[in-house]
Amino acid sequence: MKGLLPDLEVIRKDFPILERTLADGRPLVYLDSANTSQKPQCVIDAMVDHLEHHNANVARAMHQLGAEASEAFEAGRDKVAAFIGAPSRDEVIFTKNASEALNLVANTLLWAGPRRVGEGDVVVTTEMEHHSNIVPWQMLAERSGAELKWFTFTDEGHLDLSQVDELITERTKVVTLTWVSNMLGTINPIAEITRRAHEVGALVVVDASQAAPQLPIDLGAMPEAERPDLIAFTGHKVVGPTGIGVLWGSREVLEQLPPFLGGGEMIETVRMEGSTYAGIPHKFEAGTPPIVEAVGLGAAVDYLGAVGMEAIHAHEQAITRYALEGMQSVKGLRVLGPLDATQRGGAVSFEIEGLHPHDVSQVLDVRGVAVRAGHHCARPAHARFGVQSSTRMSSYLYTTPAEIDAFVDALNYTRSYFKLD
Amino acid sequence: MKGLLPDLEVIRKDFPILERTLADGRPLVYLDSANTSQKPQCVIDAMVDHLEHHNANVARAMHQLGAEASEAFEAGRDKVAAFIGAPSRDEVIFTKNASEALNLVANTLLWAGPRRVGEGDVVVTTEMEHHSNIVPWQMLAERSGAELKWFTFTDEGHLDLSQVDELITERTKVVTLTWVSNMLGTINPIAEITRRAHEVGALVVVDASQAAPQLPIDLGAMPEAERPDLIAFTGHKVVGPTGIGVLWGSREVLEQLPPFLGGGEMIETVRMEGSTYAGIPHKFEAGTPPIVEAVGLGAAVDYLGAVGMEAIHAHEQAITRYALEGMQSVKGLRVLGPLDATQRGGAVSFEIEGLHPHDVSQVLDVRGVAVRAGHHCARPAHARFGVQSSTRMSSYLYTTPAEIDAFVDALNYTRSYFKLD
Amino acid sequence: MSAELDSLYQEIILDHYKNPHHKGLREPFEAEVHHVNPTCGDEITLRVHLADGVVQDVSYDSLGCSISQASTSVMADLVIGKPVDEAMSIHEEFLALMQGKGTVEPDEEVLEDGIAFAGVAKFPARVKCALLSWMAWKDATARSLEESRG
Amino acid sequence: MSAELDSLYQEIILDHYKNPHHKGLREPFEAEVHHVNPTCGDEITLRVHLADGVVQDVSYDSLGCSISQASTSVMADLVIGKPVDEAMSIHEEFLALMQGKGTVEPDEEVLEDGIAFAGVAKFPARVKCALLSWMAWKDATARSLEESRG
Ligand SMILES: Cc1ncc(COP(=O)(O)O)c(C=O)c1O
Ligand SMILES: Cc1ncc(COP(=O)(O)O)c(C=O)c1O
Repeated sequence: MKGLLPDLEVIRKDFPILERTLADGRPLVYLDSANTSQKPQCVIDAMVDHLEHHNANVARAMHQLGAEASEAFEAGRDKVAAFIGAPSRDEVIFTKNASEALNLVANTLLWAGPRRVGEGDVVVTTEMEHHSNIVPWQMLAERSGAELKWFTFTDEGHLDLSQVDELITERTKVVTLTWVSNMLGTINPIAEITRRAHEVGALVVVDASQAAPQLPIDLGAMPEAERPDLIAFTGHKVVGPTGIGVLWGSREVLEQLPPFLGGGEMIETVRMEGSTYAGIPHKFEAGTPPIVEAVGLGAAVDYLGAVGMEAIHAHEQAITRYALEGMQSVKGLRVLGPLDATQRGGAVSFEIEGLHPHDVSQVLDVRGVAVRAGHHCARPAHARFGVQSSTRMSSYLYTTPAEIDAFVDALNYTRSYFKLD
Repeated sequence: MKGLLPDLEVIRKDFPILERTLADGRPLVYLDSANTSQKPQCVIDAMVDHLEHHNANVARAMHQLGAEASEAFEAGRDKVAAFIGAPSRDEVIFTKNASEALNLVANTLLWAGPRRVGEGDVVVTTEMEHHSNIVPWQMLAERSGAELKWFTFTDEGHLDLSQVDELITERTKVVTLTWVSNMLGTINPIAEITRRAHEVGALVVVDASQAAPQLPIDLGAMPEAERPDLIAFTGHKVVGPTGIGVLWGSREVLEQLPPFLGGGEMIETVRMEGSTYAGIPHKFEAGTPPIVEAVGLGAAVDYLGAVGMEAIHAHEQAITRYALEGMQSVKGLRVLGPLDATQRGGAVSFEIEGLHPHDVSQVLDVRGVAVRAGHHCARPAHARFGVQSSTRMSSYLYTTPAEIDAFVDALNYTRSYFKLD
Repeated sequence: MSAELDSLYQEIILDHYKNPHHKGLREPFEAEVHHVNPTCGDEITLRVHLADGVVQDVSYDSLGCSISQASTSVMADLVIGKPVDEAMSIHEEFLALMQGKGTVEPDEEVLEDGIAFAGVAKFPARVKCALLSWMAWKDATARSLEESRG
Repeated sequence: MSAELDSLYQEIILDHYKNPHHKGLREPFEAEVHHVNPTCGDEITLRVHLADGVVQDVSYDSLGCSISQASTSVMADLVIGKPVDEAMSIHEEFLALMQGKGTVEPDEEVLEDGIAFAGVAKFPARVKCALLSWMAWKDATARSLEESRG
């Protein structure tokens, strides 16, 4: 099959969990990577080595262990900066997950500063966002008196760009959208929307949670007019650990935002009567940061970089194309999202007439095929299709065509188990 | 020496890092545990086992791996609840660190609800807090129009309780204080202050970051009038990993607080027009939680529980008493904080006349003794003593009297190196 | 494998799924509640009508998987016509069965068709599905009782 | 061990620490800045007086460890009386030395007593101490230049 990673079997060996078996000795067919990715041995080993040999607090500790820990932690930042081509490593802020990164932005925009969002302003999002990129903006709108508006999308799962002129106006202060939809799989035209938003002086916040694992990102190479002002993603979806997320923002914008959480590490000077704050990135990193997680994430993005993001993207496309073909052979199955693999990411949501997603995923699970059933934290996008939930398969760099075959077989078996014909 | 852990040598074997050597082959004498604790093998192994065999996202994933991951994650919550004697396991909320837990409370108190803090209200803290328990309240005061007041402390490092009547009045909405000071070592009279605060209907928020590692805590056994409403601590100081903190709050209070961050997991239903929120603990856990960290933290508190918190406390007291004796034999050394080991925790800050703390810690470090130098994120407490910084040694369950000897020797060597006599 | 699935998807469950009993929203009622399973989006709107200490009617509108739909149907069968106390103890019994991880032996005398859910207890992720309507019923009943008291 | 310490705490450094040059705040000045090392609390208030493209005076009040105090003293020695451009390039040279992790060979012609800090570069945690006053000087100089331009 064209586009597959040439060393697929070698890559699979890097992921210890892929060797485990489930109930009845069935092999694991893990098709839930958009939910969380599996971890290669090198990430686990880097974390273990840190905990066993270099553990100390960072920045504040000046002894040898502290110097080693600080260096390992900041090296994690350097690696992440390189992974997304960040113009400066100080623009990389570690949060606890993508959700916190998005909340950080929505939250600080409420307070004093040149970017402050207030009464009469408009914040624009889309109907295909993950809840983590809807709820923070609802809260901001409620607290600031701004109005929340949103792009809807077409039956094929593409943003309705005819709404651009209506949504992006002089009143628009923020435009936020997902780069790749975690439900529909759609890849959105980030450059185009960013350009339009920048024309009216709006801030552009991109949820890159599903993009970072799949697409090569090179912020430095983007023309400034088309480069988002802030992007967020999460460690556990890029073969890194939980407990860490990333907010990248341009220095200019980050310096305009007031601090988020208060506490150790984010201060310059504290007096009981008032405090002053550190520069970026520390200004946004209150308290002990995710140290061993940054070490793990650094190893993770290094791993992805070594395999090559172009190659991973090609692999995902090949697998997704194969999966879409297979799924369309299943009677009564409807894909929710674009059908052209070149225009989408690797998360494919679907419904099967007469079957509830729970029941589909249950039968698949008994056969060792792990998929997700529910609204995938994208309830509005489901409502748009008039459904309450769906089943979703999502592949990653370790997914094989044989696993897709097992998945499609299991779908057919499900139909027969529930006596649908 | 009375009070030492009987199996000290066995315990030390549980901590792989204690076997490593530093520059020049010097053994590590780690006396910076108040900054972050070292990790026993069982914590590291639990995390590795999770990542290698059970990794999946929680709650939302319904397949076998998802069920295993969810069970492991929620078992972490059960273990933490047991560790602090929480009346209910749903009252345990996972945050990213203690700082976030404290910010969560300070932040949500700004918004609608029966506990809302506004103009004319008073928030009380103390001059001996960690910055993470000062800055969030400064932000709340600034944003709400409330007034921030604080307890000062005596030359011996005890809170000046004569200020109680002046500070805790009908206007007081929140009283927040540290259980054990990370700089002075002082153990504060939590029960007494809580009783007084509850009499005027104020909320009591306790920073237990230094208490949880050292003191047995049994919230369920405390009379309700004397039990704080919320307590915060951090995973990495109780032999657990970074990337996880704990906020415990009584169900009643947690239900009164509005949500903090918005996103996946914390919702009930999301529509573009507005959302409703889940019950506790999920209401406060937006996004993918610290899963592998909860597994590690669960193993960590189980480990501490197995050694026994009473025994650990006795060990800390014995070591601290021995250290205080040794330190007082060093010419020109002044301890900043109580001198009676029974009234304090195991963090001992000090200054040596004629030597800057950096220079002390530097010489110690070259001898393999890791201590902390600086303001320990407690600048106001240093200012109270008219100093800018200090050196701090802090022990834990793995600290031996021989390490204290090495530390005291190194102090004397430092004096002679800088030709102080 | 089919055996494992069959232990979950008992014939009784699939029958109730295809032909749910007591479905639809009816009058009169003292309390109506709306419950959601936030992980998957399954929803139920449920009404309870109590009189003379007896559950006179339970009516509902719901969307969800086979387990949650069948469980709702069985629940309605079990509690309608029963004194509130007895219905509550059936609820307790069903709850214990669901939370027993497959170790609790169901009592057919009490649970009737409900014993078919014994297999669900071995699928932790599905326990919530089976309990959604029972929790809604308990909530609505508690509100009805408050209503009649207050 | 003592050798390792001696490479950090050179005699020159300890001399400057005990007898700092140019200490105290003086007039005239175009810019005054206050810099803090947030990790340890070391502080410096520093004034710069420029005229005719030359650093006429650098005066300061500071609290800190031996490395930061000595570095301030050496910095003042090095830049006072120098054309601003030349002072800036000395700053660059010192910065390069400090960030070189011990691999950069210091040029005594340019750095004079500053070469004593070569050992500090091997102690990453102390590099910030050595740079505090240099950063403050650079900041104050930039402001002075703006002042004179604007
Ligand atoms: C008393 C006290 N409070 C709060 C904190 C903050 O903990 P963290 O940095 O993990 O948020 C610490 C430790 O740094 C502490 O000692
Ligand atoms: C598109 C998108 N945004 C945001 C998130 C939230 O990530 P996290 O749960 O790690 O905060 C996810 C994943 O759950 C996602 O797929």
